[in-house]
Amino acid sequence: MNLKRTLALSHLLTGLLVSVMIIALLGTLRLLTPPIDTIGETLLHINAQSTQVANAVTSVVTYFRGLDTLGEVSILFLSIFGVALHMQHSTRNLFGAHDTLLQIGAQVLFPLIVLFGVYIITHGHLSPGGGFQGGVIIASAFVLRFLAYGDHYEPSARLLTLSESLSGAGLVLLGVLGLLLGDRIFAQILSLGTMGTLLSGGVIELVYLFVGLKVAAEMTLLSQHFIKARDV
Amino acid sequence: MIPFLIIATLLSLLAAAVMAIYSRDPAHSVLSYMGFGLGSTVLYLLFSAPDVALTEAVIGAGVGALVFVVALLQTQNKEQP
Amino acid sequence: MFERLGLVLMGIGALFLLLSALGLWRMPDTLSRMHASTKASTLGILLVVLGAVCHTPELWFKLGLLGLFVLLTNPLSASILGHSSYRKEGFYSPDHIDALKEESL
Amino acid sequence: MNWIILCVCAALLAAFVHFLYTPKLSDRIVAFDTMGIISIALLVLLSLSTHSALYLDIAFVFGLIGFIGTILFAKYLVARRKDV
Repeated sequence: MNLKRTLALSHLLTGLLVSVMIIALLGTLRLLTPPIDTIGETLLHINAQSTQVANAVTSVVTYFRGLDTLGEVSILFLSIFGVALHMQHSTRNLFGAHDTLLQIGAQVLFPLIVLFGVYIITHGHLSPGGGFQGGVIIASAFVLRFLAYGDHYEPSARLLTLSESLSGAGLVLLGVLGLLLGDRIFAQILSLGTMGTLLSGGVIELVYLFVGLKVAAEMTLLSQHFIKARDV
Repeated sequence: MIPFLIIATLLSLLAAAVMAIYSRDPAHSVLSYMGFGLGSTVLYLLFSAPDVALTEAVIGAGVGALVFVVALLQTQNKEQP
Repeated sequence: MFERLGLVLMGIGALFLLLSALGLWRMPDTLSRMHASTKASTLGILLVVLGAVCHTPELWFKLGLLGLFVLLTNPLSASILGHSSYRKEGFYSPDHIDALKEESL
Repeated sequence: MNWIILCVCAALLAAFVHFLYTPKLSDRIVAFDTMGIISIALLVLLSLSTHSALYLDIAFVFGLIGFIGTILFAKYLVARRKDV
């Protein structure tokens, strides 16, 4: 038995042991934890009292931890900035010339995917999803267009940069307004609706709208830079 | 039904991960990794975490695959002139 | 009544999906495998969606949209994959007839 | 209902075993595509059997975005210079 097969066998055994341990942990976790005094229960309790949002993850991400979301978005902006600096001399599309069949498909599918992304963003507080996921869906619609049209399609860089910077400024402005008018950053300064309807989030929906716009523009810029590689 | 599905998904995730490590061609590794992402999406859903599952599905299918494929093209076309 | 019809349709769809996955094992090369898997799985998933609409009619809008999307995207990706697979390695033909070679791709 | 879910799981398992054992890249891409489509059916059936519409959104994502990965790998199959 050679070394590589022995290594593979040992890794397989380790993985099996770890999965058995995970299953055993899942079995015992419910028995070990005290019933009420966990942070999840506390957050669910507070969420049911203070906000009218059906999806509790949304209210944790944008309302209780709004500053963390701001930090994540700025980290994303920094990474896009680095990619743009590194790949700024790129001209040629990596995946060859245009493709007629894919062009027809992209003409039909592009509005549908963008519409689905907008649905995910605006219904972030009712169903799974939110700003980041919807933004990436919109960006993958643009990836489809890049693949279909080759070198003959470029989204307007000014529009992308403008929407990205405007949504970032809007996000910061929303946080500062919460600090000024309310008691803390991203405080609830709008009126709430009834639980389960579309306009029930207040500030949470605005935050997700800005995050979605920003992520969509950034991911589109990132995929454009990646797909037009430097000539190797 | 659900615990059986969870155990089956965990075992197939294990197989996909071993395949992603031990295949010769990096393209096969990337494809196995994408299969791993698909399986872990189903796993997150079975653990009733739909937000995480949605993020994993969206990233793994669209932009993440683009980044991996571009990296493969750049490295492999550069190795053999 | 309607519920039972939905169950029967979903069962037939699941059998078609199983058939498409078994077609991957049986066929000799890539294009034949796509011939087995793509068509059968598209039909199977349309049958599953139709059976689901019959089973719970209040979800008809979402399920109908899902069927429409699968019907739009799945043949597109299969066609692109078939083109590139043909251009890379040709296909298995016992009597050496290649009608695609004369056409310009 | 359980029998239908079991049948779809068997289909997913068959596609997955073919995905693991085939040596060629193009065959593996075909198996990956098939796995994506079968998992859409699995998600629809799970959402019916657990009476929750949460699974349908993920099924939408697989149906609308999942084919972009397949197209990317198909383009990669043509564009790479290495012949394996």
